[in-house]
Amino acid sequence: MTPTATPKAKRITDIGPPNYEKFLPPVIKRNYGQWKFHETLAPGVLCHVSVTGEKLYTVRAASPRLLSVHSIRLFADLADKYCGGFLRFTSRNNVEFLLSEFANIEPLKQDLLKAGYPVGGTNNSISNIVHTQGWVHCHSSATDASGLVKSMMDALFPYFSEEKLPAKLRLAVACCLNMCGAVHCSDIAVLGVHRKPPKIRHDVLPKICEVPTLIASCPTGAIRPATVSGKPSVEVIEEQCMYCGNCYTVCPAMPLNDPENDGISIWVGGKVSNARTAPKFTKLAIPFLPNNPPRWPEVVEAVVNIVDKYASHAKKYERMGEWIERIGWPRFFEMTGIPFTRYHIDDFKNAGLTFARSTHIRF
Amino acid sequence: MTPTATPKAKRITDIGPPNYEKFLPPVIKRNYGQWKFHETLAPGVLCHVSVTGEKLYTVRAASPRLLSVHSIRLFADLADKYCGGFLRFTSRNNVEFLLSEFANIEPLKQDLLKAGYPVGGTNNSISNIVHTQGWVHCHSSATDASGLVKSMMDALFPYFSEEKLPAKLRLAVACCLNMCGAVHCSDIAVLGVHRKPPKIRHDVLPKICEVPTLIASCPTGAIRPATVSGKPSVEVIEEQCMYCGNCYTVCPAMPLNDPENDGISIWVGGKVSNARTAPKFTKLAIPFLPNNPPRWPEVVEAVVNIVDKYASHAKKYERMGEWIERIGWPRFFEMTGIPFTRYHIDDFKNAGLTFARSTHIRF
Amino acid sequence: MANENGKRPTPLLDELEKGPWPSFVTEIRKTSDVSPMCDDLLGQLELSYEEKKGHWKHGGIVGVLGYGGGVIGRYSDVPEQFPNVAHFHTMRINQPSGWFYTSDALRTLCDIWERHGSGLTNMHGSTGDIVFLGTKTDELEPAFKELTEAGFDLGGSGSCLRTPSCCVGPARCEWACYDTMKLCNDLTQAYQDELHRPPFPYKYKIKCAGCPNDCVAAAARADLSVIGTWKDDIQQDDAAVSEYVANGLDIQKDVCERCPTHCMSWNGEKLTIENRECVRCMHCINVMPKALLPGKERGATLLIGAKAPIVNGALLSSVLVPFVPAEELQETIEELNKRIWEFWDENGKNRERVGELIQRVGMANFLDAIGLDPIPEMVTAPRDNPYIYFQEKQASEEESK
Amino acid sequence: MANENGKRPTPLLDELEKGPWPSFVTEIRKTSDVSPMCDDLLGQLELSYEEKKGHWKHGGIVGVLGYGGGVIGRYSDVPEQFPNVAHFHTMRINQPSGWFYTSDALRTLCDIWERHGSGLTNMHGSTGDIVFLGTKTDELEPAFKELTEAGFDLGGSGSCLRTPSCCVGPARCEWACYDTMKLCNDLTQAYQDELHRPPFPYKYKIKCAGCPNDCVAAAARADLSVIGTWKDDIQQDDAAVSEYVANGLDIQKDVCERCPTHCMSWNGEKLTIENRECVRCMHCINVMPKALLPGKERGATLLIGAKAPIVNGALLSSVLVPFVPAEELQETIEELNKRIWEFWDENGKNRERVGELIQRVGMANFLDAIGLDPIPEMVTAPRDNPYIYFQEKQASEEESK
Ligand code: SRM
Ligand code: SRM
Ligand code: SRM
Ligand code: SRM
Ligand code: SF4
Ligand code: SF4
Ligand code: SF4
Ligand code: SF4
Ligand code: SF4
Ligand code: SF4
Ligand code: SF4
Ligand code: SF4
Repeated sequence: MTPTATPKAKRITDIGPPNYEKFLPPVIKRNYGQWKFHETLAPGVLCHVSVTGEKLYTVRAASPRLLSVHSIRLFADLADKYCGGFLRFTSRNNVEFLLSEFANIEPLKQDLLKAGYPVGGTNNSISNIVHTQGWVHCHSSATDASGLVKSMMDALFPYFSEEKLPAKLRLAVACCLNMCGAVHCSDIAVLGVHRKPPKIRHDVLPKICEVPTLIASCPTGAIRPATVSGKPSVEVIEEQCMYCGNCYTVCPAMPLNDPENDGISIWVGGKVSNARTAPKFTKLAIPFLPNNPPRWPEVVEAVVNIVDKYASHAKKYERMGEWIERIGWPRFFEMTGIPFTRYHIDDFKNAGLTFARSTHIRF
Repeated sequence: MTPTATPKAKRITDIGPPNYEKFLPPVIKRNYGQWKFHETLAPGVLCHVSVTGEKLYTVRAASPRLLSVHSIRLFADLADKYCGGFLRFTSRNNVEFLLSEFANIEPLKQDLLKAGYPVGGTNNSISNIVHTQGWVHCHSSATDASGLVKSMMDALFPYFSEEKLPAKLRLAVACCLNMCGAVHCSDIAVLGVHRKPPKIRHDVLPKICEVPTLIASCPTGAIRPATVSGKPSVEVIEEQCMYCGNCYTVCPAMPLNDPENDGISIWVGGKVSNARTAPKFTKLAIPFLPNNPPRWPEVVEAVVNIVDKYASHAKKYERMGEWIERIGWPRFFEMTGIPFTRYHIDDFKNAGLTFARSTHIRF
Repeated sequence: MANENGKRPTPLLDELEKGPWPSFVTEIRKTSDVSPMCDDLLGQLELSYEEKKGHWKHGGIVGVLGYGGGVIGRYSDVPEQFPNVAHFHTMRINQPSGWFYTSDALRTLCDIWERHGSGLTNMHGSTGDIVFLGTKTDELEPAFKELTEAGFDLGGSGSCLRTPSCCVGPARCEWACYDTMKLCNDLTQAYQDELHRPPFPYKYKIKCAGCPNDCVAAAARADLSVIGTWKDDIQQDDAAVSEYVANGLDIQKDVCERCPTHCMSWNGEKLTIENRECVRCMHCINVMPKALLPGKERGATLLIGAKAPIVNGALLSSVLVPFVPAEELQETIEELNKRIWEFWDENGKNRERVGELIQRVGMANFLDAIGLDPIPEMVTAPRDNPYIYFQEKQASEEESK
Repeated sequence: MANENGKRPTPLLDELEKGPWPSFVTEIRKTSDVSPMCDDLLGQLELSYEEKKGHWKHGGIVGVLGYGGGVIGRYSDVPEQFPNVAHFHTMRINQPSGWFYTSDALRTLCDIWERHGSGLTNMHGSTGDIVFLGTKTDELEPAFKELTEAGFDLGGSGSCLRTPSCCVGPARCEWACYDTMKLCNDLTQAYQDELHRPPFPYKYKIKCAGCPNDCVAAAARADLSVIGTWKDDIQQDDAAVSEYVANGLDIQKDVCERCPTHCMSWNGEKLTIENRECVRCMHCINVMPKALLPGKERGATLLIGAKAPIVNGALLSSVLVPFVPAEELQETIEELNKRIWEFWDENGKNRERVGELIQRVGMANFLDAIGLDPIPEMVTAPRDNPYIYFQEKQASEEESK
């Protein structure tokens, strides 16, 4: 490089995200940390009141999460039109418009509805489904995520646009056991599962994977070293494989995909909040339903059934898991008509603690 | 053997215990399975009433469990004197006299008291302490059992002879981690513990123990094969030993006794009954107190302290564990003044499930 | 070193002869007329108290002819000092159901033990046996002979079925949901071989409690726990309820609010139990024995796998069969035990209790093996991890090719 | 095979454009004016829907200069059929605290992504990032340049600190017990290096929730969960309580009886909270936002170790520090993280999350290492097994000899 070369503009790195303060509407800036209470004006419409008496109206609209730049621009336009250009997204991927003017609520709702982004998801409703990439982007997926979400939310839509449940009901979808999201702690979770051990690609394995690391990756010790066609590779003891896919994560030569055997499992009764009861893990409801795109009717039906039973039987302020714990799991299976199988009985590390260690039984 | 030899009387075996029916008093025979209700006439004195209207009086007396034939004969004599010779022992090793005559209750109580076997232990009291052999008979013991029981029951005596506790309070003592008894599910348990790894007797080990079995016996994998003085033996990785003594059970050449380091741990909050709450395991209260025979003052003081706190703070019908769960463990440690240490935090198999996985905290 | 009476002084143990609770030291001391073992036992015990250390050697195998259990061998490690307890074996003698005796039966036992042992006993051992504490090897067979002649037999030890035990049940308790005494006795008789000749990978204990109060601590200590329960409604006597309230019972607070499922309500006049929600915990019945009783359709829950912590941590029994009618208990248990033992014998490791085996192989596999269907009553909750060993599968396309 | 408009038919996906919920298929379809990637994405997705099988290859390592994370490499396994998604990498862009934007900021982001990628996004990814969905390798650097010039930067991936996230907190919530927005922002800024250059054995996530409702699901998903709470009494407005009751709230049933510690009582006129027993669960406050508020002495509980199930089972965060005053949070967390990371770096196995490490080495050892005292608030109950690794011991006699 000659000393005369024009010095390149310094590459900008490590600046972090823009400071949020730039993005707060004036009403929030004025009342930051000063909110006194809130009330719900309608499903999807909240009103937060500050100690100063000022009010902030929030209108929450559905989002498919996978958003086109066109839709984002549409949101931007609506924000300009109704609330000075200020908006946010929620931790469950809905979009929220932050209004100072009460009068703007209704027209905004109408515009959103017209554009196909209905309002709702607050309080005791079903909000957006936290989900993952699925066939849209991930290599690991045993199912699609977005398609499942769309199919379920269409069917559950009245529970989104109205607040008619006993409590919040949080759904999540993950397309493989990695569970990107909060599948392990949701009221209802839909999880893609494999049911066949990895199909070992002996041709490439030795080249692209480290055998000891691969063997160590298996939690059940199902992977053993083996020599195949004279080359070092591995074998999988089929009975010891529970299809977790961890081997595939560390070694691309161990794909688990198998269209006939991949499918969906359904889990219930988890929660994250500390409200009333401690956070809970989601528990197995249905071990396997077929992957049936584009609308997964079996999954939708199963989820709607569980939601309906919950909606009509739980007490006010009772989350799914709290309801089930009150009535007991046997009653849950009886009520929903879901068969209880050998797969429901835990056989992992702490299994012993899930065995019923009392005679507390309802007959 | 000549054919003329007198045939030996056939050796009697496998006859099992005598049939209990032989030992039931007539009032029980008449009302077997017909009892309608019971009431307590005084501490240690129960009255069971049959549907026929007949009454059975039970007088329960303390027993050291370790009984001389003389004392058993004394009980037999008292039974003859007051209740047609019928008596029984309880699942907690007390002795019970089964009377048909109300009038006999008082004189029997007096005779028992005079003989040194006071009456009590019913309902919301402290009954006899379930215990084990200790230095009286077992090779495994880290402490004595009978001496601890005697020392504690002397101090807790008013809780035996009166029914002044919120609920039943069950104590147990075991002299080593084998826990012969129900130490793992008692309101308060006193457990002998070792704190030094086995001292390997290399001289005899190869002769009397099978090394592979011995190695397999260690739950933490602390035992490794080693060659000592040219002979196959084992070594113990001290940091991996938690002094369970299982190696000693399978191999006498691995004694753990160490007078300076053996001692007592105290456990609380277990129960077995299904009343109200499911059975519970006992949890660690005090990891270590010195072995201080003949009266173990530190242990007695610690137990009395816990009992007193429970007696004065628990609600009616609340067992020790139910009380602690209501007030929370932090409050239990605060109230009793027992220090919380690293040893209280579980680090065995299911440890993770004992970590506080919510923000439910009292300040 | 000796006292005036020729005996060793035991200043430490003497301390334990004071106080209101009956003293085991006194028991030993007063038995020295029966056997010199007692003095040496006190002497060795005093030594242990001084040194804070036991003085028994790791047991040795002794027993009676043809039996593989029932005797615990024990030898002093200081026999020079205490020659009379150089051997000091215990005999475990199977107690009658419910620990009932006549004075005569007790005297017979005492006489036998006075003739053949130390004269010291435990009434009873933790498992439930009559424990004859301390004798020499050559007294075992004579003692056994006299015992069997008197109608008693040995209990279990080692990898045997252990002496079953039961609560007092119908003999004196209004809550017994089946005949604990008879079941315990009949099972014991049915399993004489398993009790006396170690057939298993490890010990197996059976305890029978008449109701969920579990007065024999079965749930904590028995590989097979039989705990009485009922299926229909609690029997309720409204007049008696009112009487309790009249006598000062705070029924709302002490009964309704303590009911684990909150299925009871008191409107100031009448107690209503929503029996469909009742989990048979016994609390309300315990508080009002005159007013409430277990239902009439009685039987027991069978639970499996309790044990002490060695070596994988303690286990509580867990539900295997939610309800077996009282009349079918004996048969059902015998059939189940047969299947359980078969599976355990084939799959259990040495010294692996049945509860540990289930933990290791998984409950579902265990159920398969013994031919029971999985039901939700067996668990507090279904699994929370997604690690399912799926069995049924479709033929995948590649395979069909 | 092509439609009249020259595009592949997607009959299966077309089904997903029906119904009330906004359709991701519609989003993709309408973006085909931005990039031909969208049509090929739809095409490949239709293929997946037909075959019930994903068509992405196992990721490859791509990224921007000097960064070790923030880009997920993705390649089609049927590139012949769908050449426009032969490369289809995502960029993770660190969101502003609380996911607040101005319309302009959003338009800037859209413009950049229209120029350099598919025009498809996730708003947002599960961790919280803005996800730019699908671009080619050689667009990464230009996109990055424009992003940083616009004030945005990449988020984490791989063994990096992951993009911290937070609930809306004081910006719009009356219950925020500390400034979640600021803490999230300041921690992110403080950890730029950890975010962009993988320094750990595995990923590390931080999530900040303003109160125990945990609207950012920190307890389930963050290695370090910061959850707001308070130390003093709940702020109570009796007039407002009465108003709720007047408006029909069944305060006894829906509030008092649902309080986990039953520390509230309603005498028909006044609500009394025994605050010493309150566990800050939020329920009563949630039900009566006008009447009750968290106390004034505010801060947060720090919890450690949540994660998804791979590979030893899912973990929920557990209490590490019960209370840190709001003003001290930033400093305390930075100091703690330093110590935690040091211990983890030294002791963590490859791909071992910090929660798994704690399970493996034991909480007590972990506490020792990071210099915290064990306290009972860290556990739901003390240990129930007797397997204690005693450390302090007496010299035994033999040793002194
Ligand atoms: C906007 C958002 C935070 C954000 O920064 O984005 C938010 C905002 C509020 N939450 Fe939340 N929560 C939000 C996600 C969550 C989550 C996280 C999640 O779902 O993944 C949880 C934990 C869920 C769980 O336990 O599984 C959550 C558990 C709660 C609870 C506790 C409910 C319960 O009974 O368990 C409350 C209190 C209530 O609703 O009574 C609450 C209450 C609230 C309040 C009322 C707080 C306030 O005073 O402003 C806010 C409006 C509530 C509403 O939506 O009805 N928020 N809230 C999130 C909206 C997501 C959405 O689009 O639907
Ligand atoms: C005699 C005995 C059974 C036997 O066959 O030997 C027995 C007899 C009775 N028990 Fe028991 N229990 C006996 C050991 C037990 C045990 C086992 C143990 O302690 O190891 C338990 C389980 C303890 C535990 O949970 O840790 C036990 C838990 C109960 C309960 C439940 C108490 C609770 O609230 O948890 C009741 C009901 C009650 O007392 O209200 C009960 C009630 C009774 C009643 C009232 C039943 C009746 O109607 O006759 C009997 C007299 C009670 C009393 O002692 O106050 N019995 N009871 C045992 C006496 C032992 C002793 O000498 O003290
Ligand atoms: C005598 C007795 C204690 C007592 O003072 O009452 C006893 C004494 C011994 N037990 Fe026990 N166990 C006794 C009831 C129990 C109980 C309680 C029960 O049966 O209800 C338990 C807990 C329940 C269980 O079975 O888990 C019990 C759990 C153990 C264990 C741990 C077993 C386990 O799986 O965790 C051992 C160690 C072993 O078997 O290796 C053990 C081992 C022993 C040995 C044989 C010592 C050894 O290491 O081999 C002791 C002999 C002492 C001696 O010198 O006499 N003993 N043992 C009890 C038997 C008397 C009887 O027959 O009535
Ligand atoms: C994009 C995203 C899902 C989404 O659609 O939102 C995602 C996508 C992937 N995750 Fe994730 N994870 C995403 C949030 C999560 C979360 C949720 C969270 O962070 O709050 C979790 C659960 C919490 C946790 O960390 O435990 C999560 C747990 C995993 C795991 C399991 C980690 C574990 O320790 O259990 C893996 C597998 C691994 O790391 O080996 C994984 C791996 C992956 C990989 C990289 C696939 C792989 O095997 O290497 C996925 C790339 C997909 C793709 O093609 O883009 N992802 N992943 C999320 C990140 C977006 C963002 O930055 O905002
Ligand atoms: S859950 Fe599995 S398949 Fe879905 S995005 Fe995460 S890693 Fe990929
Ligand atoms: S899928 Fe999981 S269990 Fe099966 S071989 Fe791979 S790592 Fe092992
Ligand atoms: S608890 Fe241990 S020392 Fe005591 S009798 Fe049982 S095995 Fe022996
Ligand atoms: S005492 Fe227990 S942990 Fe220690 S070496 Fe022996 S078997 Fe292992
Ligand atoms: S277990 Fe039940 S039936 Fe047996 S004695 Fe106890 S209370 Fe009575
Ligand atoms: S037995 Fe227990 S669960 Fe049933 S009604 Fe009585 S208190 Fe409630
Ligand atoms: S976590 Fe608490 S502070 Fe944050 S938004 Fe939710 S309710 Fe408000
Ligand atoms: S915050 Fe929860 S624990 Fe505290 S008083 Fe309210 S309901 Fe009870």
